Amino acid sequence: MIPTSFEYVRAKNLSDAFKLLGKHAKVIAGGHSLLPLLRFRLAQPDTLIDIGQLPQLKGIKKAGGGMKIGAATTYRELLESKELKALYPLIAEVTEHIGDLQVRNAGTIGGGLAHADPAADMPPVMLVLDAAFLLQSKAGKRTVSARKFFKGPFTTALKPNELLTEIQLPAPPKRTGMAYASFEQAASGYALAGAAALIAVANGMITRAELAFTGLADTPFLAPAAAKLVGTAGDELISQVAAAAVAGVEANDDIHANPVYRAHLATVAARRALTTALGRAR
Amino acid sequence: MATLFGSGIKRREDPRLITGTATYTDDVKLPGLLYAAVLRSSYAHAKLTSVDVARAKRAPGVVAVYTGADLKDKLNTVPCAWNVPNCDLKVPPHPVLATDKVRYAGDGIAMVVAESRAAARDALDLIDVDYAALDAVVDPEKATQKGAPQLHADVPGNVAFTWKVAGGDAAKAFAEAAVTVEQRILHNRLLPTAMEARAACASYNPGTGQLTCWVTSQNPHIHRFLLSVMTKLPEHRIRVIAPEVGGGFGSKIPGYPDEALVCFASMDLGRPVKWTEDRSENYKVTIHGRDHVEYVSLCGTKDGKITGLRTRVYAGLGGYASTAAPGIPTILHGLILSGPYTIPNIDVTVYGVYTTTTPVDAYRGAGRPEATFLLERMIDLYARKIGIDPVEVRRKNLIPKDKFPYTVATGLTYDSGNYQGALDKALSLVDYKKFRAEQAKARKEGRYLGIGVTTYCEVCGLGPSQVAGAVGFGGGLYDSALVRVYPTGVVRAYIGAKPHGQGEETTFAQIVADEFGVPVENVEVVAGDTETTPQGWGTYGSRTTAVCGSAVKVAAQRVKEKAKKIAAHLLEASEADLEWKDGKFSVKGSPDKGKSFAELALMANVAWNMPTGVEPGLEATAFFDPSNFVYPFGTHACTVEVDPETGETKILRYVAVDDCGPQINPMIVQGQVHGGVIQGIGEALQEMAVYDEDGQLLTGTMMDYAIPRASQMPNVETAHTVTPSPVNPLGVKGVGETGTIASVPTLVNAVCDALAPLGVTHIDKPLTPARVWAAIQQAKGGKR
Amino acid sequence: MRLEFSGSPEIAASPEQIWERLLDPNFVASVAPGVESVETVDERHYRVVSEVGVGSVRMRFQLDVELSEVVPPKSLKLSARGRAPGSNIEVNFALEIEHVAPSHPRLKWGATSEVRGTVASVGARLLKGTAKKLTESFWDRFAERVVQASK
Amino acid sequence: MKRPITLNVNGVARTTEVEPRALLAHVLRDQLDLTGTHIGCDTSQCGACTVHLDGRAVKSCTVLAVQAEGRAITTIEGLTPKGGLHPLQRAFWEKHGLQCGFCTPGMIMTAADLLAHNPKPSEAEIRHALEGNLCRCTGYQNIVAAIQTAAAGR
Repeated sequence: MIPTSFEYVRAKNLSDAFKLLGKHAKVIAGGHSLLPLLRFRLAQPDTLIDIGQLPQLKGIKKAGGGMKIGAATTYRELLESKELKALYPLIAEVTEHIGDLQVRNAGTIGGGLAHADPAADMPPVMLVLDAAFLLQSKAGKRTVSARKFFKGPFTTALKPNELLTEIQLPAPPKRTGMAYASFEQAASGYALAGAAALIAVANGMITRAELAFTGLADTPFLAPAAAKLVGTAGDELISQVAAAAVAGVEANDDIHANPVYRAHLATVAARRALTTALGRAR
Repeated sequence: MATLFGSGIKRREDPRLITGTATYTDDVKLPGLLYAAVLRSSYAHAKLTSVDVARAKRAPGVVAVYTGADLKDKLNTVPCAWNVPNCDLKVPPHPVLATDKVRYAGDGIAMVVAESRAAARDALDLIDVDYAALDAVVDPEKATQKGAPQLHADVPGNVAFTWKVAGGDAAKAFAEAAVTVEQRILHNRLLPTAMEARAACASYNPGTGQLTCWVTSQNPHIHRFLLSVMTKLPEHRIRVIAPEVGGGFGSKIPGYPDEALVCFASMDLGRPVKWTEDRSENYKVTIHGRDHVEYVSLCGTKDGKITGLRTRVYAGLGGYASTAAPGIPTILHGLILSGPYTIPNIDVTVYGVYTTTTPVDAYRGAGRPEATFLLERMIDLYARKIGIDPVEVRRKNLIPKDKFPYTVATGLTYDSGNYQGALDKALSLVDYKKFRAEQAKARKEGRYLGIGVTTYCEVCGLGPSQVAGAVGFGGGLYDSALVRVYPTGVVRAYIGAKPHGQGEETTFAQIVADEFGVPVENVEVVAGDTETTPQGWGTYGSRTTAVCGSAVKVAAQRVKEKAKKIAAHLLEASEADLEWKDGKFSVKGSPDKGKSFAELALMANVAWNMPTGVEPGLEATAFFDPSNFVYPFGTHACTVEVDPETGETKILRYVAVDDCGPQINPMIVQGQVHGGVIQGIGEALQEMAVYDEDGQLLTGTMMDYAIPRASQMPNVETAHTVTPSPVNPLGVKGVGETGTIASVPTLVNAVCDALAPLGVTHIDKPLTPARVWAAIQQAKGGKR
Repeated sequence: MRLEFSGSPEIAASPEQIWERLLDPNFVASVAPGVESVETVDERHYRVVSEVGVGSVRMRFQLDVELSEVVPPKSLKLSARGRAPGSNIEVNFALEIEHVAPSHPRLKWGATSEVRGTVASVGARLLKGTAKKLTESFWDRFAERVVQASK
Repeated sequence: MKRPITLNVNGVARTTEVEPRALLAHVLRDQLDLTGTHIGCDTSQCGACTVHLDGRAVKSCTVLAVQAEGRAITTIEGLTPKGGLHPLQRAFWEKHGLQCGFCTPGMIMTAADLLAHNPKPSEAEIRHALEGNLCRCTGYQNIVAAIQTAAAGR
């Protein structure tokens, strides 16, 4: 319950934070990914750099047809943004189920994404929305697609000297429906298996279909099988696509769900998410 | 004056609790306070080859480090206090810190005492332990098998005891029976999870030789006794204070090593020492509940008359025998296996088994939920086999209401009951017939609805003491109250029991206020401090109101008798001519000539004019020892819908009809039922402590052990019937555990009923979606 | 908590080259994740300090590493017993260099580990994927570096 | 190393020395004697330690005291700055929304956040809002009733 000793620095600005970044320094914003590890001493950094109060990392703003979200924006702030909800209803829907009320008040979207928990709810949403993440360091900045960001359990494309500063959401295609379906582990609330779906429709035909999973494997991932829906009306194909998307995936095994059940749940989640998304697109 | 008995008045406990001003053990602060932390074994079973504390001792802020070797001769081992007779019970030594060997992951190895919580915690990481791993065994049945790892040198086969009870002739009944059903039943291991984990704070005064220990205890007098045994300090030098206690559910009954350790450290260092458990530590070292493997058979006629019940029980005890552990699967389980039914032939064998796991002891219901579950589950299996409605099978076997007191085959004599009344009420509330029709319709639509109906009775209100002695319980089971009236007529009742959420500060005040005709605000109930309260045996086994409440009643009656003597003297009348009306004694026929309770209180305390031979003062102590246990009962019914695609269970309705006799405070009774039912639903649907083969607790935190959340739980519809108990002056029966006892089979039977068309007969609890789905796949003959 | 992993990467080097690297503690340390120091007790016995983890999860283990059943240049067993505050780990590796094609042998490895303490009871959810990734990436890197070093 | 920090707790500036690693919950309890904030778990699940940070419910076991510097902290002791009982406290008392009381301060602090931002929540919304607060005694039913009562009285 008591972390090991560390130094704490509240960054005054980004360059302040960059200076301190390094192997034994950890970044903290809301602290809701890191503090649980610190308390069990499963993480023992020398220095914590608090970026949670930096105004330049906060806020939600329109950009082109899409939006930009500061990495230190809390889940609560996401929920309170009417503009975000209007453009990306899926984000609001999923955020409402992240953690609990208190966690949403303090936890930040960037913190959660950088933590890259393989069963977190937000990564598959980022995958289907084709979000991009702005990574900054002393040396400069680069943009990495969400689809190239999640590398493994708790592992991302972030380098030790980099910070995730902004989430960039492209404009969703016209006539798009989005949905998320998941089955929660009763104790932790993390997804045993969850699926996010995005479907765009024109003239009754699917023009774009995206499907991503969480909780199923060692990292959230985009399922290419969803592409089979493009050019079809969807409906009957959805069950097949859901099954195909899960087939061959090495599903996680733990005390809460064995791989067979987890894969089954993922299939059900995929089918439900695709069906709802299609319904919403129409 | 309106009687307070039966009135749902608000609780007087609450103002301090809702404002954050209540004091729990970890809130206790003393000058010079030191903090303790205990190093826990990471191995489930290993020899300790070395424990090196040198670096820890040198760490900043560290005052002392103790190992098992240091304390071997200074502290006694942790006692087991339920010496169940006639079963060859073997209780090997349980050292306060491991000496040669660890026997579960969590076994204490060393204790650090330091100037701050952080310094104590830091120093744990500086202790180097070398372990020589031994094989672990976590399943109580496997632990008895040949070749299983042996925990204790003098307990061959890890069998701590073999206990039997038999009534009638079960062998004959099974031989002659038309129908037999058999089932292996598992009672999932549970983590009690009182929201307040355990803590202890000890302060020794070398001048007076007096030790004060604040401890999270359901039974401070028992803790005083256990601490005396462990610390070797005489009992009268120990004061135990259980301040506010944040839930117990059985987990705060036993004596634990940590409590003795802080006492020792305080005596050794001459400074107060506090230890507070983390939740993950709580999950590893505070007792667990249940953990039975049972092989059950039930036999009967083709038309639904049960003729025999047999069970062979492997009850896991964990690495050591905890305080009450041997009594739980035996006395509190085996003896109640007739439930509310007239089962003429019963045969029970219980093996108590040591396994390399956390010790198992009393958890809400303790033995009785296990008994009720297996009985109710077996009856549903039996009913399905003979094709008769399970409710009708129950009705056919219930003890008739005109047969009480009724002695069952296992020898218990039930005090009173009207089982049919509660059953009828519950069936009508849940509208059983209508539900069955809906269920039939839903099945045609491919939806899976189910109903479970449990008729239960339990044994609680633990005493009498004579029986306690006969069954080897190492203490009494009476309880006590000292009712003291102050000169101004206000009253305090000092009670031996220790409520920790059950609201007896309020209900007992209601009893006293009624007796004296004073406003309830004028009565205070004091519990939890061995220095001020008379000897009591604690709050567990749904005994506090039935036993300690009765002591309060008797003590108040004694006070009133004395007041009457004084009134007669002051009114110059004979006691026989006095009547008690509207809060005063007056002479019959002259209601204006009377003495109020306040006037009598003043006179008794100033003693200016007392009757000859009557001592000053107005107080009395009563030790109430009941003549029998009490047997509350009822019927619970639950309807569910199961999604066969995912295995998820949705509770549609939950109806609880309970009979705990007359209710002193119906609001509090209802609250007990709500909480009990939800705790049982947790056991039925989602709670389970999981060990791996190596003895590591995989549900080591609340991230993996699923105690019910608000969003997961239904509302409970409550109702009651009232059948007084003849064994105590209040007529009351316990209600703290009924909900947990009844709800587990109700849920499981409802789910199994829902899935009957798919061929599912039994699913081991907890019925997580994963298990339900697997059972459906198996029934379909598919992969799991 | 028991974890079992295995793999069989093909390595473009001779069995002798692979074998030499396998028995070179400094080489092994250079590809293993987070190794901070290696102390040679004797030629079959080493003391290693290693900080392992992924993402934010990191723990420093002190490991006793022992080689046994050494059959050059074919197979060996390696056991590592380690401890970190609150946790213990035991890993048993069996390694075999399998001759598939000349100078393209396959390094068959299997690991069984027993994890105890905080990591098992608190971090089980974090553990399996992490351990698998660490173990597999170690052998992948080993294979890669042997090839580089042999060129 | 310890450093002095000033925390604005229940409207009062309190200065104390803390290590950077000190959890807000520990500092409130051990150093500022505000023991109404309880600790019931070590994984940010139980919510017994819930306090308000700038008016929003957070788990004080998952906030470092140094993170809270410069922000307004409200604990159960400061819920009604002028004394007396908050409508939620009254409703918990009225509806028997507590038994052992250990989870209650956190429960009330979460409910206060809920009602501040959603004055008339449905039963489902209340139960959802309580996801991060565990109670082992009441079965939640009377807690939900208490929050409904407090909402109705607003």
